Amino acid sequence: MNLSVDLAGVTLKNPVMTASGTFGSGQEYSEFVDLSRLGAVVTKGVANVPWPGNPAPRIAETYGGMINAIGLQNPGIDVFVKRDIPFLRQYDTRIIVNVCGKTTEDYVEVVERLADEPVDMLEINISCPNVREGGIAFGQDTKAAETITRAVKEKAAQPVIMKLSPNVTDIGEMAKAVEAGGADAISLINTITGMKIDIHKRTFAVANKTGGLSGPAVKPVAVRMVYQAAQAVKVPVIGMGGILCAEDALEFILAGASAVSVGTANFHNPYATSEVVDGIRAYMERYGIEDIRELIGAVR
Amino acid sequence: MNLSVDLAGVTLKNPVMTASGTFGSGQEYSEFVDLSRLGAVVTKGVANVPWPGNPAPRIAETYGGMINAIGLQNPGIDVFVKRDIPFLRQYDTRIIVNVCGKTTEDYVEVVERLADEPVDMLEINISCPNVREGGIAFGQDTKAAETITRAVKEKAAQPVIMKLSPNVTDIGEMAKAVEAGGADAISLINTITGMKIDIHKRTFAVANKTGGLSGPAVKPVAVRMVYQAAQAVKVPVIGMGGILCAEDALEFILAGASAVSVGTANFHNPYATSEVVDGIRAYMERYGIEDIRELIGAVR
Amino acid sequence: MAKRKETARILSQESLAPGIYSMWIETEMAEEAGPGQFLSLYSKDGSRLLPRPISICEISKGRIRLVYRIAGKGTEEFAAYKAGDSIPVLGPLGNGFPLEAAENKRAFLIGGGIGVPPMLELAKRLPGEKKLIMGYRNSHMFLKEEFEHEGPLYVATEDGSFGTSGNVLDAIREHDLSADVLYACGPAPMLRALKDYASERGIEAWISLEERMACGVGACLACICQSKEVDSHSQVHNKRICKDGPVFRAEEVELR
Amino acid sequence: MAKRKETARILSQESLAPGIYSMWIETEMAEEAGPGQFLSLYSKDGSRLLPRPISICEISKGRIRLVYRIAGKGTEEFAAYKAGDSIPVLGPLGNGFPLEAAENKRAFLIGGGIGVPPMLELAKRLPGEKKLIMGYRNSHMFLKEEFEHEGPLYVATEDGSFGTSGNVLDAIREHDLSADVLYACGPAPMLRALKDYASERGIEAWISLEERMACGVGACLACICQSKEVDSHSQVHNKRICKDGPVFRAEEVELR
Ligand SMILES: Cc1cc2nc3c(=O)[nH]c(=O)nc-3n(C[C@H](O)[C@H](O)[C@H](O)COP(=O)(O)OP(=O)(O)OC[C@H]3O[C@@H](n4cnc5c(N)ncnc54)[C@H](O)[C@@H]3O)c2cc1C
Ligand SMILES: Cc1cc2nc3c(=O)[nH]c(=O)nc-3n(C[C@H](O)[C@H](O)[C@H](O)COP(=O)(O)OP(=O)(O)OC[C@H]3O[C@@H](n4cnc5c(N)ncnc54)[C@H](O)[C@@H]3O)c2cc1C
Ligand SMILES: Cc1cc2nc3c(=O)[nH]c(=O)nc-3n(C[C@H](O)[C@H](O)[C@H](O)COP(=O)(O)O)c2cc1C
Ligand SMILES: Cc1cc2nc3c(=O)[nH]c(=O)nc-3n(C[C@H](O)[C@H](O)[C@H](O)COP(=O)(O)O)c2cc1C
Ligand code: FES
Ligand code: FES
Repeated sequence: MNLSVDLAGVTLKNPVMTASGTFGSGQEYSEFVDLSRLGAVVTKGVANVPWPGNPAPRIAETYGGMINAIGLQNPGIDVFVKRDIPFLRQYDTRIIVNVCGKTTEDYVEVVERLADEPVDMLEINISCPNVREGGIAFGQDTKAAETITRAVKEKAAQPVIMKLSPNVTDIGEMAKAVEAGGADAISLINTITGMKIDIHKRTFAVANKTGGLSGPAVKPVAVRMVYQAAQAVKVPVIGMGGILCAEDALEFILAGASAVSVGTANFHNPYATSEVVDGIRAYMERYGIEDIRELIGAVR
Repeated sequence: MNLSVDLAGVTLKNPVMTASGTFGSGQEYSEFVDLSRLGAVVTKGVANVPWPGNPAPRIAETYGGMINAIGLQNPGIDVFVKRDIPFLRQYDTRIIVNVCGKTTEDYVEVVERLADEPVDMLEINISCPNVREGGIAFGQDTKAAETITRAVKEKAAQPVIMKLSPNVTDIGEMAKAVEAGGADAISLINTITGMKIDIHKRTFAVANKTGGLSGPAVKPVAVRMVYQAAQAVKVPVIGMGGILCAEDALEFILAGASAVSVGTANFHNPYATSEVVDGIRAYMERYGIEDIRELIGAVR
Repeated sequence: MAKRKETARILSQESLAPGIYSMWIETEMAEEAGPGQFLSLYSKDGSRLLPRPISICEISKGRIRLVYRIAGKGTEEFAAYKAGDSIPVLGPLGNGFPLEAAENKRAFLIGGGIGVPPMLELAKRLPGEKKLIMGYRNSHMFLKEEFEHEGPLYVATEDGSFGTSGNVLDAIREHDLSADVLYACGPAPMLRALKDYASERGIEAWISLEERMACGVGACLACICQSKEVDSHSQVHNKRICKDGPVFRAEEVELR
Repeated sequence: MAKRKETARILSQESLAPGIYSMWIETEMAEEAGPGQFLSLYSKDGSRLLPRPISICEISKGRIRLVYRIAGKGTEEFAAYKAGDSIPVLGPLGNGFPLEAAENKRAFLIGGGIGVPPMLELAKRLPGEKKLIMGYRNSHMFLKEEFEHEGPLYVATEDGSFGTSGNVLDAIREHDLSADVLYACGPAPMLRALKDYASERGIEAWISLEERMACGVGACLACICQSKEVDSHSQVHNKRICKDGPVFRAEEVELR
């Protein structure tokens, strides 16, 4: 039985990855899951310099999900390269570095810095709803998205995944724009901008007022967008948004995702990533599917 | 203690209304709830002629919500005027008629037909994701939204509520557009386009492939959009999306909604609308709030 | 027949066959409900908001029996409940089987698979001559003994392990049975076949349909089936299974 | 100290005061856990996905005691569980109170409100001279008897119904108490006041902080507090309460 998938020339042993920002650089969850079981570890977003992120409270639980406004706290590329890449190299898994920035130059600086590092792919986050400058501004405008994709691709030594925002009218157009800019793959969805109000304190539940909604609550929106993106472009699509279990992951794969990321589910169940791998295998056995690639985009 | 609110000159005894399409024309739920307890009944969308709607299955349950693709089945304005308005006139509540159409002319025809009828307000649905023509096309483009608002306003005898789609990049711009077109009020959110896949049958869970996501899962998105719309315009905003209980309704009110609609919750609890009224009153008592208007938009 | 939502007490819960459960609940709806009507059961897990429609299998004073198959997470949750637990229910819903249609007539009561249970209360209430024809997948013939008390029972099993090998129509043919009116509940292919059978023979046929439901009371227009005539509610060709049905005259509806 | 998620059995559940509950659970985590660490409890209702962090109140062979206040829907669900029920828990989490800091020193153990419980296991484990100072809102002084066994206990109540009228610092002043090191858990204003008190007197202070958590293991960066020094994880001034804490040297952190 074959579970391996190909993402822009990079082979993953299975289609299950971690969603950026929910899994650190793997260290914390390595106490629960053997990282070598995963198709890839996608790291927390890293910028050219350390970012402090937003004030607390940074998260709030919502019905079937959560909102977060972490604000991309990260140690900067120098510490990341020295500490996190060597840690991940201990495992037999693919390393995908999620990159964030405020300006095109910020992104490019990180990408250049990673050119000689043993990382397999880059995921460019142009869709974080929680930082004022940069991020989502690139992800809500087709021209800006295409331009930054091109700028990153020019300097990137590894295949580039562009991570799209669901906070747009037409996801197909956004997918086409980054494909036109040269993206090797597309991942979606990042979080949906949301808000929670504490009716007793009469204030916003997270200090940043708005935050990004994630978790199973958003899954139908994510599956729809993955389907639309997969219909719109030829490059592989990585699906995420609310995957709790293998059944959820299979919805994305059937809708057209070549791989999936597990995010918020880790907080609910630290074994989630590994259980999704097992569950996909069990499903394939049950239905006599020899190759996972038979399932990718099988529902049209 | 005052619970009454003013919507474009129409006084509602309390801010609790029903969400279009979830409550029929009130008849079915009148077995559970005294309609005279509600601020208003908003009817299922009605068009100039009967619409058959979409094939079944039309709905699917999702985590903390549901998707629907009813496709605006309705008996057409003639039967509606003869049967549903007289039924609702038996109760001491406001009547808000939700209007749908495929072309501007369709909408205008219904609006004109209602000019002499005893209805209090019109809610114009330019945001249904489940019909191919019309509907959402108006709701995803600022110019089209402004134009249809103007066309409807020209013929409308009653105050006009424009119902917006959440499937847009910038809800504030959409709100401004319909305000510029003359809208007397704005309501949001309609459903978010979503998809569910049946992994065992390997097919779409609803026949229409996509459907509209509603229920508590979407509440954080809805509260955020209501907040943004209320910040963007001066006309009153009616909030909805995932309200199960009074606490949920109060989130919308604190975010800037002058009234709220209860939709999917009716399916979970047929007494929901009435319980929301009671719960708002209990909250006001607990915190010594004399007038509900003190709460509208109190969190900024 | 006022509908209501209430929290009912579970009086008993037992497994009748692999994946098939029988639950008696205590509810005043028993006084008003009839065969062919259904109740909608709510999950207590907030991730599942919509109620699950389950047909009434049996009614006795102040109690209703529901027999159901584990089909997914909701029914799995119900099956884990024990006597003494509570369960939120909405009902009584739908129209039910018309008893008067069988007056002075010979009736077939036909159930297939998880369509077997609603036939039990119907069998108990229907006076006159009736033949009970039940189709099962295999030898797990749940409710068989109960049916034997109510009239002559003909069983078909798909795997041929008991009675007629095949489906309910095979049993009718094998035993050369005939009737003037038939009542049926079961999978769509069975209902389609019975509709044809009845129309060929000019038999009046009443069938109980299924569709996914949200409100269960006729408000949301989720649960439609296509009807031959323009329907009174929406003036199109869609009947609401929850409110206009679930029981329809077979000629009234188009079966997909 | 391997962290894990497991389904623990509830051994007992009782109410100690209005809205305050005590639950003993059976878990092997008891072998590894120490005072000041916490467990994260999961709701069984799928609408609530994030775990609820609850400090360890007491540890005995194979069992851990959790004392918690009903603060919302999650803790309300926990309070409804009975002995014999199961509950999913993640742990042991966080760093805990450093016992060695009190070696040959006189220690204050200070708890305020729902910050009282974690002081119990600390009191049991800390050798040497210690004074226990607990602040309650009113005469519902949960765990008071347990503390009396562990050392001299000084109580303050906000409503003056018992002991010192006021807060824990009022009790310290009233009894003219002194110490070389203090451990504290309680509401932010209390911790702020204790930080000032300790720094004025040059006392070493260890305080346990709270923030909303998602992962509980240091991966998501939700639960930060501002630290004086650049932190080693993110090279900014944010420590992760779940992983670098919840117990910090008071000077290390900025209290809002
Ligand atoms: C009028 C009527 C009477 C019924 N009577 C019985 C009965 O007596 N015994 C019995 O075992 N089953 C009966 N069913 C089918 C039963 O409702 C479904 O098996 C049940 O809803 C499945 O829920 P689940 O959570 O286990 O499955 P899931 O697949 O997890 O359910 C997901 C959603 O789909 C809906 N759904 C799934 N299958 C069906 C179905 N076949 N029909 C309608 N909705 C469905 C559920 O209600 C829920 O909203 C009846 C259905 C209808 C419409
Ligand atoms: C390290 C630590 C130890 C704690 N120890 C205890 C204890 O021993 N006893 C006790 O009663 N309480 C303790 N708390 C507080 C406890 O976690 C909250 O009261 C609880 O999470 C509330 O959950 P809820 O569902 O009832 O409330 P809700 O308000 O419905 O919870 C909604 C969300 O907010 C979070 N949340 C709400 N209040 C707090 C809070 N004060 N701190 C962190 N997250 C919160 C919840 O975890 C949940 O994700 C501790 C908190 C932390 C961080
Ligand atoms: C706490 C948290 C932090 C996140 N941080 C990042 C990030 O740094 N970069 C990024 O591209 N996405 C980030 N995301 C988005 C996730 O990677 C993912 O796209 C989203 O949460 C949807 O998946 P899920 O529902 O499985 O969590 C974050 C999400 C959460 C919940
Ligand atoms: C079954 C169903 C039918 C709906 N039909 C309509 C409709 O006819 N016109 C309309 O404007 N909105 C319609 N809506 C959208 C609701 O009015 C509401 O905007 C949305 O469901 C969000 O609210 P909720 O989460 O409380 O349901 C429908 C929603 C549902 C679930
Ligand atoms: S389920 Fe709503 S109309 Fe039948
Ligand atoms: S809760 Fe995730 S880092 Fe602390």
